[in-house]
Amino acid sequence: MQDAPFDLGAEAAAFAAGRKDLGAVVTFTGVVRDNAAGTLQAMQIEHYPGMTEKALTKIAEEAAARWSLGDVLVIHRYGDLTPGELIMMVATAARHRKDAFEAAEYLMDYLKSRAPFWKREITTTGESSWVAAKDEDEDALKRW
Amino acid sequence: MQDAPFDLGAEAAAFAAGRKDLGAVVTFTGVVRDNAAGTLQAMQIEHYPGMTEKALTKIAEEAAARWSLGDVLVIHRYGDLTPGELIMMVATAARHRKDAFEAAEYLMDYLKSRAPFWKREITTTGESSWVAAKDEDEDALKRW
Amino acid sequence: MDIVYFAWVRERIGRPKEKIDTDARTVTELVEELRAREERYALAFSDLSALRVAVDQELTDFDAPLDGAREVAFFPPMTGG
Amino acid sequence: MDIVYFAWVRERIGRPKEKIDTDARTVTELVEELRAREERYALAFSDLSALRVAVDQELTDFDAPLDGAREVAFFPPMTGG
Repeated sequence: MQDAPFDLGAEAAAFAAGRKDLGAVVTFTGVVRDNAAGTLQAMQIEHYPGMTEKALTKIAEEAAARWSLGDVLVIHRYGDLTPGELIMMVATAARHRKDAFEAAEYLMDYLKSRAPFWKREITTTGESSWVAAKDEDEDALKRW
Repeated sequence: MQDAPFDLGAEAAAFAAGRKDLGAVVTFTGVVRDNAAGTLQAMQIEHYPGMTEKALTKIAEEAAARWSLGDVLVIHRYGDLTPGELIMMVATAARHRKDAFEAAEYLMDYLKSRAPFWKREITTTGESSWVAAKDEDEDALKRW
Repeated sequence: MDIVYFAWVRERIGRPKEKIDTDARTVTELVEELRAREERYALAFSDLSALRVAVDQELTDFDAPLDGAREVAFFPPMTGG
Repeated sequence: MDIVYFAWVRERIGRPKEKIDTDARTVTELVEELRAREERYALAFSDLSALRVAVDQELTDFDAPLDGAREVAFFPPMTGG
């Protein structure tokens, strides 16, 4: 959890580097997407210090308990971001691709709806609105 | 498709960089896993020049037709690799994470069983054996 | 007890955090107390289905007990990732 | 017609590629012709369920026609990724 930007390339390269027992590495990166009108000035991400660490740790531990993983990484930014900037990433490494993929999807589904982050969009036309949670994100949790 | 090593960090960073319309980037990287005894000296990857390009293009086009993707990348090495080296990667970028994840899994499932690559393992004890195709990899195609 | 608010709940209440003395035994009782305070609280807590609650930084339900709780947080559904 | 072999099929046949004249109308007929040639071919083609075939660099079935085909490839199930 960090205010500062992160470098996807460096994180991906460092993650699980040198491990000879893990055949599969999956990364997911979330990027600030501009709005349909192309007027998104900033995406503000508010979080709940203290609870965020606990929630992320719990989600990662749950994934490690459910799948056979060699390594797990979760990075999530907060503060003001602009379109095209990276919001967060998860990475999973496992012996087999099924575990790595499923665990990464699980991490994402829980990060979306169970980690205490809230997004607000500020447009160049001066509008400001909180991003609403999507039913489909809540529904996504049901498969686990 | 290449003989030369590739740099996961550089590829991941360059992939979909600067795109403001894509919120989700998924990468999968395959790594040469050592055998249980720790005696794997080399993984030799044979391929079918000419058909390989066609097969990879077809698989990528199929993924682009089935999911809403902004970008797709497939890299696959051939030749002699050692444990810990990267064999291949796929990357997908989409507006939404579901498309990016599903397309990456689809690409992997088809690369495993429908792209003309064959792996042979050479051990430090002088043994050499072709890696057998797994029933579960063939079964994985049925879900698509 | 520390009460903390996030996102539009924080904006409606007009502050991120406050300390209150309460005998509420559950989150629901605490919400009733807060609603009775002022219009802006009544507004923020008008639709509980649009709210989530954490007690001592663990997500929970509105019928959760508050025995020994030090911090209660109210916020809208999370939108991370 | 160019016939190409990969992986252990290549090793059993003892060469990666050969040119042959054939009137075979399907892959199966071609396989019968090859099997009749020499023991190493009979061995390589003894269990067709362990083999895959591509005609002009497209995966296909053993009953595929060969009209106009320039290249037929035989190999074990693929193990990429």
